[in-house]
Amino acid sequence: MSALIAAPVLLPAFAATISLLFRRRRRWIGAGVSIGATALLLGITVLLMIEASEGGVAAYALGAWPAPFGIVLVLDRLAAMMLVLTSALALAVSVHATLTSLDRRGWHFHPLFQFQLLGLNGAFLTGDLFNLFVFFEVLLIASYGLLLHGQGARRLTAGVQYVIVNLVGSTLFLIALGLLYGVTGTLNMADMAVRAASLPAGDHGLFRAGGMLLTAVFALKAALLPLHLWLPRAYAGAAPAVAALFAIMTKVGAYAIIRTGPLIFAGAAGRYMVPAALGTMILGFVGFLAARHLRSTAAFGLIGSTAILLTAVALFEQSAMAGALYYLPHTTIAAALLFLITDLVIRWRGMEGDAIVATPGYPGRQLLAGLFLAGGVALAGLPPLSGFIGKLLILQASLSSSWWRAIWAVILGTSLVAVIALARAGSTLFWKSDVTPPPPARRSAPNLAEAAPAGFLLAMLVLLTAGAGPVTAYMEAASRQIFDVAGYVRAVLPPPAGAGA
Amino acid sequence: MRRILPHPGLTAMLLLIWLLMLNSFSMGGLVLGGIFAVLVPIYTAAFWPDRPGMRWRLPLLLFLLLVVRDIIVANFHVARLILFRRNRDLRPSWLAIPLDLHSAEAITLLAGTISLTPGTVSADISTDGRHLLVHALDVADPAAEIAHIKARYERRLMEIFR
Amino acid sequence: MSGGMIIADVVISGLLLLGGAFALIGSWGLAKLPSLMSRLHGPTKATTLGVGSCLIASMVYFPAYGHAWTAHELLITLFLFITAPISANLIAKAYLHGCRTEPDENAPAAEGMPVAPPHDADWATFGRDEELEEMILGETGDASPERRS
Amino acid sequence: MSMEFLVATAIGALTAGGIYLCLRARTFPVVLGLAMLSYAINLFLFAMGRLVVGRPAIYEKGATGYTDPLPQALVLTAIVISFGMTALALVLALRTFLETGTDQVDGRPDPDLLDRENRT
Amino acid sequence: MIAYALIGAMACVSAAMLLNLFRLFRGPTAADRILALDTMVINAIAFIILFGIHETTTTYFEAALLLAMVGFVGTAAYSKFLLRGDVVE
Amino acid sequence: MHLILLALLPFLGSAWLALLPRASRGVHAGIAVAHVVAALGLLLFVAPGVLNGIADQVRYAWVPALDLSVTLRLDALGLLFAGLILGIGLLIVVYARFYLPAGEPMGRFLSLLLLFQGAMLGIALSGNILLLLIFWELTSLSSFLLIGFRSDKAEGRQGARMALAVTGGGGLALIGGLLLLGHVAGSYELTDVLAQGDVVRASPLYPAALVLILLGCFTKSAQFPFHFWLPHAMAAPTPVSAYLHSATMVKAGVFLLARLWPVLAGTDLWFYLVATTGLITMVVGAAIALFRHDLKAILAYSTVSQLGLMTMLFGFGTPAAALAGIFHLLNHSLFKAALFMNAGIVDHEAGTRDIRLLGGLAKLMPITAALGMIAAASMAGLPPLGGFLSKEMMLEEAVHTAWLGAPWVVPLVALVGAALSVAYSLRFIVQLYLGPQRDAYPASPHDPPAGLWAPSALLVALTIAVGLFPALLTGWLITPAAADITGGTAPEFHPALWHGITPALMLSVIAVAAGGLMLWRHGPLLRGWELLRLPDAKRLFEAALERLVQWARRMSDAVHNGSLQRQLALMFLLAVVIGVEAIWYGGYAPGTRPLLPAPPVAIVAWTLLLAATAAVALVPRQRFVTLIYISVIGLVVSLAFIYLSAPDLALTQISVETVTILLLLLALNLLPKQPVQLSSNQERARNLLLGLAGGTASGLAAWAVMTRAPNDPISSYHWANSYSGGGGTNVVNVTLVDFRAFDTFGEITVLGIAALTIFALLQPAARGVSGQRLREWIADLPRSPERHPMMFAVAARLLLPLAMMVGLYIFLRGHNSPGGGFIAGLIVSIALLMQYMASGFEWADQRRQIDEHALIGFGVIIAALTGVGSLLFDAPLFTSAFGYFTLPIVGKFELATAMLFDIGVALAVIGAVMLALAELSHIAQRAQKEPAEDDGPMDVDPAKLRGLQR
Ligand code: NA
Ligand code: NA
Repeated sequence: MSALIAAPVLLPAFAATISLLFRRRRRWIGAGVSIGATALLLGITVLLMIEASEGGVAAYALGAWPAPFGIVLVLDRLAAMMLVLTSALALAVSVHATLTSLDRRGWHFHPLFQFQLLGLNGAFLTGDLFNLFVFFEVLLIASYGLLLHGQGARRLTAGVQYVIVNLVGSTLFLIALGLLYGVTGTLNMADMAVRAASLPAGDHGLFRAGGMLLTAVFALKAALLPLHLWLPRAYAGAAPAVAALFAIMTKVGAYAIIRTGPLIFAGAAGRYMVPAALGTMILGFVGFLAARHLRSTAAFGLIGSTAILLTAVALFEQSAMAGALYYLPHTTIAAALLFLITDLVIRWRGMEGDAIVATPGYPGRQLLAGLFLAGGVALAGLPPLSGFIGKLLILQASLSSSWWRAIWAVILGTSLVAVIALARAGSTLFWKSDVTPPPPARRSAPNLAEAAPAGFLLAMLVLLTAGAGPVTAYMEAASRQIFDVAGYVRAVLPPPAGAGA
Repeated sequence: MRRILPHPGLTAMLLLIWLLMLNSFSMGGLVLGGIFAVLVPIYTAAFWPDRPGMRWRLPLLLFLLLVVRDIIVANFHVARLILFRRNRDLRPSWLAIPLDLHSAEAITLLAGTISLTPGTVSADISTDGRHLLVHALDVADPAAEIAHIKARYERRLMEIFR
Repeated sequence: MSGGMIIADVVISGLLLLGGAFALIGSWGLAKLPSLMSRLHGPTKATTLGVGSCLIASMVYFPAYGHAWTAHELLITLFLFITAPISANLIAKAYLHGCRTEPDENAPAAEGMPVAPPHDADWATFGRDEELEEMILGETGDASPERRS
Repeated sequence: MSMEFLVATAIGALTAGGIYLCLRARTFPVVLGLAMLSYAINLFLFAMGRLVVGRPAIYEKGATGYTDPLPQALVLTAIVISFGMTALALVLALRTFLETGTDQVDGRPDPDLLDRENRT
Repeated sequence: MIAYALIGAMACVSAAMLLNLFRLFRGPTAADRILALDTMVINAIAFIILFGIHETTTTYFEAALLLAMVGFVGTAAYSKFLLRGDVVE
Repeated sequence: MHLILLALLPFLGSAWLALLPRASRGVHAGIAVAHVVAALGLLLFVAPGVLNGIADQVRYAWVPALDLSVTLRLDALGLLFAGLILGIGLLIVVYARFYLPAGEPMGRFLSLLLLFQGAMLGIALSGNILLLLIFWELTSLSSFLLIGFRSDKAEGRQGARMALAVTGGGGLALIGGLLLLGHVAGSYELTDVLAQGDVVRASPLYPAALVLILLGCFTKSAQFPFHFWLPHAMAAPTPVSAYLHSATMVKAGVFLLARLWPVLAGTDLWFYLVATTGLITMVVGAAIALFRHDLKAILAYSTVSQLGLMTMLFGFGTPAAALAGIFHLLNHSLFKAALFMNAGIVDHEAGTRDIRLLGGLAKLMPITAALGMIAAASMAGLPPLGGFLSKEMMLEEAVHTAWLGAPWVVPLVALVGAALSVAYSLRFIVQLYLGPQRDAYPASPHDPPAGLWAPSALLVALTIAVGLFPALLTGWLITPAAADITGGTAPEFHPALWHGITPALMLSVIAVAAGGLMLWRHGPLLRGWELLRLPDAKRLFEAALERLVQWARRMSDAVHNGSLQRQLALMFLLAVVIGVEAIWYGGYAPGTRPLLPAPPVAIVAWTLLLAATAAVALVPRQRFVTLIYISVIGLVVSLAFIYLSAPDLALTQISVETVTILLLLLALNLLPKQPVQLSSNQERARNLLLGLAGGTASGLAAWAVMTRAPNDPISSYHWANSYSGGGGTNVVNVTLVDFRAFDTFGEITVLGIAALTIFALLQPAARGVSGQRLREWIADLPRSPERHPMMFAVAARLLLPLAMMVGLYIFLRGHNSPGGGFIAGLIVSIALLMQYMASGFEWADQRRQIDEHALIGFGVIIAALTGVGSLLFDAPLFTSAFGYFTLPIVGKFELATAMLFDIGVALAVIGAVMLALAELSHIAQRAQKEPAEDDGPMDVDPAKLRGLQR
């Protein structure tokens, strides 16, 4: 494995610091560095994905300290997919933020943005649990900054809750880590998997407590009932473009569950996660229907659709996981798309912003209506976009589970709610024309180029749909890798002869 | 010279401190300590704009020895007060000590000395900088105590600070 | 055990006990004495002779027992000697300020409040601040200064 | 009583106090609660290396015993991170108070704020 | 002999800290509490030195040094807060 | 290949139209016509092969994991359906060209229409049931857009939403049903599924699959009780109603019943569900139709009724009935599309669709009237029209069908339905075209241009022709289509106007008579009907939706009420529950590690800690005092670290503690010092309980681990390799800067980001509401006038260089002894902060000579570059190197790249801490009122006061 594996972490670090150091110079330096670096990142991560899809699990020992003693970076199909997804989403969001001048509405947007990527990518790459904690903290603290970007009372109030809840989450993370280290004596995931298998019986309870608590922390990030309460206000409070980037944040939680569940904890949390995910789905789509603003719609949609993903993950079974992996990029992009659309609505619609009430017509409405239709269709998992395929995969795979009736009922039922809600919101926002009050003085026509990043996301959804064959094949292989504990351990830990010192 | 060694006395003190911290004498330590002892005051000079005008001579050393002796003696005295004197028998008192010293550093040193020797604490300075407010735990004659302090400490400090 | 060692032991033990004793006496004073200004005298013992004795004990102990002589104790002493008077000074100021602004909370001690220095000056903590005077003496009720205890 | 008992109960007490404060309705005590929780966590994480008295993790040839250095390194990282986080949370709490006039976080209206607004 | 002296000294320092705790809770003024804390820090320094002698190591002295420096900053900050409300102004 | 092109053509046309929104109406219509004609031509081209029994099929794998492939398959049934879609579609496009008023965006309309057409065609062509699902939902979506095409009208939006909710919802059920079906059948390829009828019907999943599929079909085909959406879909422009809601989309449900007939039909469950539903729908729809006054509503409910009829026929489960069903499907498409166009013309020309305002139009618009009356006659089932034939066949089947053992039920109900349909059809004829002419119409009715009536004329002609020569004209298509439905040989198809006097004919005659009677007594019947006060489906639906939304809002608001306490309480509770669960299921054995005795001094420290903790928790409203207690906790924790062999931790804890207290004090200055109590006793009791539970859990967990022997921790490697491999004896530090340097890199990044965020937060605080509050801020503590006490200022000056020296020392020795970059950075920061405290913000800030942003940036970059630098030496990232060097005079010394890394750490720490605190104190400055101009480093400077220049 070449050092390129660390590029997704180091490149944003350099980009962040450069745009920080040049903050007083011309604005385009910061934005240019940030966008350029993100584009470069996308290229690099695609290369990594190609590498991952050709070989097996690849490990890179930082500092030449062998695993499990040093920190290893591990690249497999899952990690590579997350990296590509993150950088693609980030590219869209950074361009959007720059086009709409969001980056000028506060300090340090681009450095924070790059630091956020640093944290995300680090979390996806690391093979060490404590290192995962550190990168969680990086991505969280950067997200605090991004969430608060632009400020205002609502954002600040939402931010307080988001920050504090996550701080408590970090606290629980550390307790879990401590327990796991205390019992197994290691922090390396592969090593822990090995040691977990040979733990004395009297330690099982403590190990389980650590594992469950860790999973709960991940579930907090993934916004799983009852730990999802933070999300609606936080995401609806953030600048919509930032919330679009945050669509990946819930997936970090999901990723961590996917990574550690099968590898270390034998999917022990599944029995609780399935009902929790189903409950989340219900609450998410109820909120989706109840939303009074488009940004809340998007936030609840994110919760609901992430819950679908988590349902499939919680089955901890190979084909369901493959379905979940396919659904993961879909739900991320779809939710992000909805947030970007929200931003455009706020920008173009004028006074009413994104409130779901009738307003006079405004320029650009047709384009937004089309985008919204696509985004809504995607998020609700209707054909022909990828969400439908993802849902089918998940429904099909869940048939072998004893939960299938409940899963089907909830997924299909919430889809109906989503359809109703989208029809309601869409027809109010884009169809209903309220001519009282009279239309305000003619505004300058919106800059349609601002919709380009949303279009890029939509194109990704189309690509995901059209290329569903190869994509699902990749995801199936990724799922096999996830459940191949022995293969992962072999790749990460040096052969026994060289181990131990 | 002033730019390189804004506070030569300080530089010497820092070098000494460095060697004390290293806890061993080596040329390497001396060189490195020397570099630091020069660099640090250059950076901190901005925060200490004036030289205190202090003479690093014998009087200073004698003064310090005197203070140490007084600290020890006074400690026992105050210990007796605390242990064996009932609270209501104590004669606490405020002393306003007129100052002849006029540099902030000197007055601070005086005040510090007063505080370090048990039984008296420097509490405040007057707005015109001419009086030091001292609290004494147990004094029979405030005027005598003021005279004692002025004679014993301030006079010596007047010699040290030009 | 050589004679030198015995002497060292005695010295060290004595210093240790002395240090401990002064720390205790200082804190006893802190607990026992009637007003803050009196109590301030207590900890000075702990700072100076209490910690000082322990430090000297340590400086004797390590070389006496064949370890390298260390000078960190001197540094600690230096820092304590620089900072302790300032701490006391600031605490006294805070106390004086409190006595001035909330006399009812800080029952007047035996020594009472210090008289102002001559020459139309006042103590720095009190200054001559009309705004403050008004706030303390005016007591119109709406200012309702925050209570501290 | 053993050191283990003291440390365990201390962790428990700090956690209990931290949780209790975190559940209060204003930001400042919540931040204090977080600070207390982070003491608890630091001790907890540290304790996971088991307790050893007077054997710091300074390498010496032929040392008879040593304490587990890894949890200490982890705690160091955790201390730094929780410091940064606490600072941020605190500033955010202050900033929100300045912006909204309330430091209440229980989702109910702030009696202080209402009172103030009624008066003006 | 040193061992017994150490025990005695530590006992004294411990008792001193309990007395500090008393003053800390008793107050009555905020300045009293600051003073109690400040004294507690001094006693902690003494304890660290005693512990160093007990363990025959100088490893912990930096902690005492730092405590001496930093304890002062804390006391100053608390007092400054009482005096001005604003610690840095 | 043809099929691919065929399936794509409508979509291509749709895309073209969408891309050319500004072209003229003629061009739009031309594009649409061209594509539909091309598709129709293609269909005709492949038709002979299909009819000869060679089903055309292409298959492209799309999602193999799902068994979802693009399989297109054309058999006779598909051909029939596709022919209807394209044929009627072509007529509709032409009709729409003339129908739509000039202001309407023709391009968008036709684009949507073709999109819909593509989706429908997809349903007909799908050879994979999952693919069919996609097209199915696409029809719902595109029809939603078409119904809501006139988005400015409330009925349009509501109708569209209702249609989408019902058909979309049904589609979701269908997803479930078809997935189950494919799962049971073992394949999602239609051919395979159709071959598995016995397996499917025997499966325990059959009932579930059937019910779900039927839900899909019934909603789409507006079967009772889902019939209510269809009439409201009539808000769409008439071409849409004619196309979607009579001829094509609503037939998709019936089509799917036919398509899956071989797999699903033939069971009692099928019969009772499908036939009964059809039967009820037929009667209910017809009854409502009879009493409506809007022409389109009448037609819509008649459609409901007719769809019920078809459903019933497929529900009978016999091949003959299926044949009748498919035949009626064809007939209905012909006359109903014609009728809708007809109604559209009337609306267009007479200006209203209210039948009560119309009548006597036959003289005014004879062509329209003739066409309308013939089509309506076919709908009534009058000979010699197509409608008569298929209704006759229906009655024939009904007569032979028993329901729950009763032979009379089905014929009787069918008769009622037939009579009702005669009645409403005759009403259309009589009350619209016949009768006396009115004095005034909303507009002046006359026959429209040929473009509008020609399409319906063609359909009417077909209706007549089918009636006259049924076998000749339709046999070639109906017979193989029926064979495709039944999955075997087709039943004989011998439709004729005269079969002799059969029970069906008798029923038919009775129906006509009864229908006539009902029309004659329509007035009284209408009054009776109105007395029934049947609920209005739309209002009910809208009200239900509104209630649903309100309920959702109440629930969502109640759950997500913005209480931080609720969230945190849940988290803590969950953590405790997890602990209990884990021990319960995982098992626990007490540890055997020997315990360390606790000396009295430790017990004293423990007492301090517990007391301070309790004090912090129990007197939190005296915020300042609370902070002092917190300091006690920090002090004891530091002592514990020292006692328990963690000097590095102690150093860090001590220094972090101080900075934290400074931060807290700075913030507290602007916050309430002693706020009003908010929580009730009950809440506090809950919190206390939760706190105790959490404390117990964490304490027990710590105890459990501490008392058991370590499990060969990896740190033994660190211990062994620290000096030899990392070049340092302080294993903790080597771990931080070498073994786990990547962690530390992340850690300083966190700190840097925290500072940047604090900066970003506080920078704008002087503006807006918050700036206002700051300016209006009044010190809530009585303040001493002295800002910078002299002694403090002097001491701080002296301490600064000393502390920096100590910081440098702590930094350098960190690799081998307790210390390191982080602690050193904090010491330097604290020393600098002391200047701020002593001499004031302005004064110190001018002198600090550092740019914190740059420090943070350089810190992170140095750390990262140190990590990357090792690549130059062909070593993995973050590989450290160290060596011992000897220089003259200086002597031997060690250099390690890890120290460079540590410099990065120290810089980042100084930058972050200074930035955060300076910014926070800066904020407070804005709340001050005193001018800060002549602000010296000390208030009382005796030398200055005495006029001695310093
Ligand atoms: Na004194
Ligand atoms: Na290394």
